[in-house]
Amino acid sequence: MTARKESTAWPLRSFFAALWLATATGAAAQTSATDEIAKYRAALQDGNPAELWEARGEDLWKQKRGVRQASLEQCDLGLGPGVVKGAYARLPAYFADADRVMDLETRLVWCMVTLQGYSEAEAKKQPFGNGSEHKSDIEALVAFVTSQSRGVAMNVGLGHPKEVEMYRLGEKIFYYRGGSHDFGCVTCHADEGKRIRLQDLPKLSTPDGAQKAYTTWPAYRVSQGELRSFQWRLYDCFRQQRFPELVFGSDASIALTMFLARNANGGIFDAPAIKR
Amino acid sequence: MPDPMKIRATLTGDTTEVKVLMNHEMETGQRKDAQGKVIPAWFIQNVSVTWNAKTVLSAQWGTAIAKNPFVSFKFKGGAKGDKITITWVDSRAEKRTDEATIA
Amino acid sequence: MGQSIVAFSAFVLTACITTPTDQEIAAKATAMLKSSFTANGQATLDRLDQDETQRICSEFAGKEPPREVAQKIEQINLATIKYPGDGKLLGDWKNGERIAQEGRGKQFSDDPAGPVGGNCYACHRLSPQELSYGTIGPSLYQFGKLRGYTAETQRYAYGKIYNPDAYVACSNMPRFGHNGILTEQQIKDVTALLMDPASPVNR
Amino acid sequence: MDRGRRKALQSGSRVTLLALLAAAGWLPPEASRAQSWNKTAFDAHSLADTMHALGGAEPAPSKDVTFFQTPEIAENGAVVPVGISSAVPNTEAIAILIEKNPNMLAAVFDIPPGTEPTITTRVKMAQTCNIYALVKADGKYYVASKEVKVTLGGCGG
Repeated sequence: MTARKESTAWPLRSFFAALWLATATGAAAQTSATDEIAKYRAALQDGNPAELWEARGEDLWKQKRGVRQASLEQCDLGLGPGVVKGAYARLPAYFADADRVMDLETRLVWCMVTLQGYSEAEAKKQPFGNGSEHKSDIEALVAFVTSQSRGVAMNVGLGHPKEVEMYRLGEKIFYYRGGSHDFGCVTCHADEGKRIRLQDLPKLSTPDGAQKAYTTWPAYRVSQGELRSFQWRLYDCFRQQRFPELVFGSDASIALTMFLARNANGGIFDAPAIKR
Repeated sequence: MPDPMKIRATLTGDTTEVKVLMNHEMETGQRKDAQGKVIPAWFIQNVSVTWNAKTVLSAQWGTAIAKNPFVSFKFKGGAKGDKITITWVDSRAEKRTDEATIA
Repeated sequence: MGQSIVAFSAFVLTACITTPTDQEIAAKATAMLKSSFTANGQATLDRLDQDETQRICSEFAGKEPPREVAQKIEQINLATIKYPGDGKLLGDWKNGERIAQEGRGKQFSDDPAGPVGGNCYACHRLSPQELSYGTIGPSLYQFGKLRGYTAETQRYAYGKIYNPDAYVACSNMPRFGHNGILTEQQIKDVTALLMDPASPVNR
Repeated sequence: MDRGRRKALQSGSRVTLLALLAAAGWLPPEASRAQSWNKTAFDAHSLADTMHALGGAEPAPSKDVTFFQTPEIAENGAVVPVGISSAVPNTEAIAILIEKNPNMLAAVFDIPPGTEPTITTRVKMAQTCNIYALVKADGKYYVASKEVKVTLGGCGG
């Protein structure tokens, strides 16, 4: 479109005034707000920027990095060294080498330390990304690994006593109310069919609600322009609960993840997703 | 160097559909940082898509295109195996070119 | 014979139960929480310390507590409500609307000197103009109009915002006055949003 | 990026810049001819000024310009899907304007012959307002509008 010199100020103004009126009458046939939000979400599915993180994560997984110049291709995510396909659907899980129940993020840190020679502090220094200047390797790796469980049924085991204990601790933490607002996970996630503003709130203590929620994380959050891991999901829930800051990879974060992931068993994993 | 784009080009009948995701902040110049300083605008200004050295789409963008931009469109022509080349140039004169094969 | 079987089963039970009891898990969870958070800005670690209401409500794991427990919680909380010294319960509904929309306040990411809101729309429908409202709490549209613009209803609305656990034990709603989230003036303004006949809530 | 290029950008001379880019060999010659960035149009604050800069005088409201995949309510203004399709013969360009953004013009897509006059992208909206789809065909201008409500979401803060 090239510039043309024509004086159009008045005709334009009256034209757009007319357009306004037309819009106002057309609005009568408006469907309900929730239906429209559903259309908004459907329209976003077509191109999910999470793919950009998946691609970077796959690259990071295969790159030789760290003082040992090793890739993560020998990292054991629970199904044996290097097996990525379906691994996320079985996490968190007890790992004998670490003698600890681990979620994906803590396991990735473990592999970066043991295989690549990073210090734990280095591996954890950017757990969540913040724009192109502060990208998170962990979130990119999470995007890649989780994408390899798409279509796989959640199958988190409670075979080890430490897994059982983590599940029970996670359940207690789920119901723990505190802080300036008396909030706990339970405040928003213990009932069916509720929403906060226009966002539906899943009942996370039941299989149906837990499946819906857990199988759609990680997700590209359009409000932040970032791919967000499940560790971030919990971190930000606690922020909004008015709790202090959740430590990345802390036991409480793994316990809650265990509770939710196990409750989601049987659900078909479908992430990285795209959300508000 | 900016991160690569993710390009999908699919042939259906005689029409090629192109979908592209780009890595870019698309900073509006309206936001402030934690210290209250305005974060300067930084955004993709020009995009061009070529197939067999023919431009099939070119665009000028302002700051209102969403972060990590997405575009999809269709053109007549294309054959499986043909190359689609996409280039963007941003307001810092940084650029990125990526290729994809029509599937 | 019968008795010895009972005794034997009891023995087996005690011998094999190595799994922690519910109380042990609860104590461990509390300790785990304390080691899993760091203080950040205004969100200090004492936010994890529960008062009696929080502790009892957590124990019932999202279920309604028995009537006598509920009554005790309601009594404790009713005693905390401080009504304004000047006896006026209604402020400015326009400010009330702003407070109802404002979601910030008390988070570690919030400026302690910045705005603190009630975020009422997160859970309630109020003014019909706002389409983006939540349903965790009941609709408050036409609150005053439906209940009547009486002094008792004003007093109830003010008290409910100040400390909802005084009326319903273990309410999901924050104790805005008791926990020092909103000021007296802010509670008056939100009360006006609910009770002023000119408020969009009642029109 | 070397100093010469930066200087060219700061001076605001897109012609110089594009010539440089072409000389540097990283823009195909055709692209350097086709590409330019209409600063006046993107800097404009009012609809009339934007239209002037684009040369789009008195566009005719048209039922042949339609929106698709564009919601009536956006859950977040940072990403609003917009699809625009033109059934006007010989559509040469499609532009997206957002009424209440600080700068109204969001994008101009040039549609060469052979490319369908249908574009899907995502825009940012500062607040509830109209999106205008402007189409240039055979040198004439056509327009359609759609109101998109931008909502507040989540826990706030």
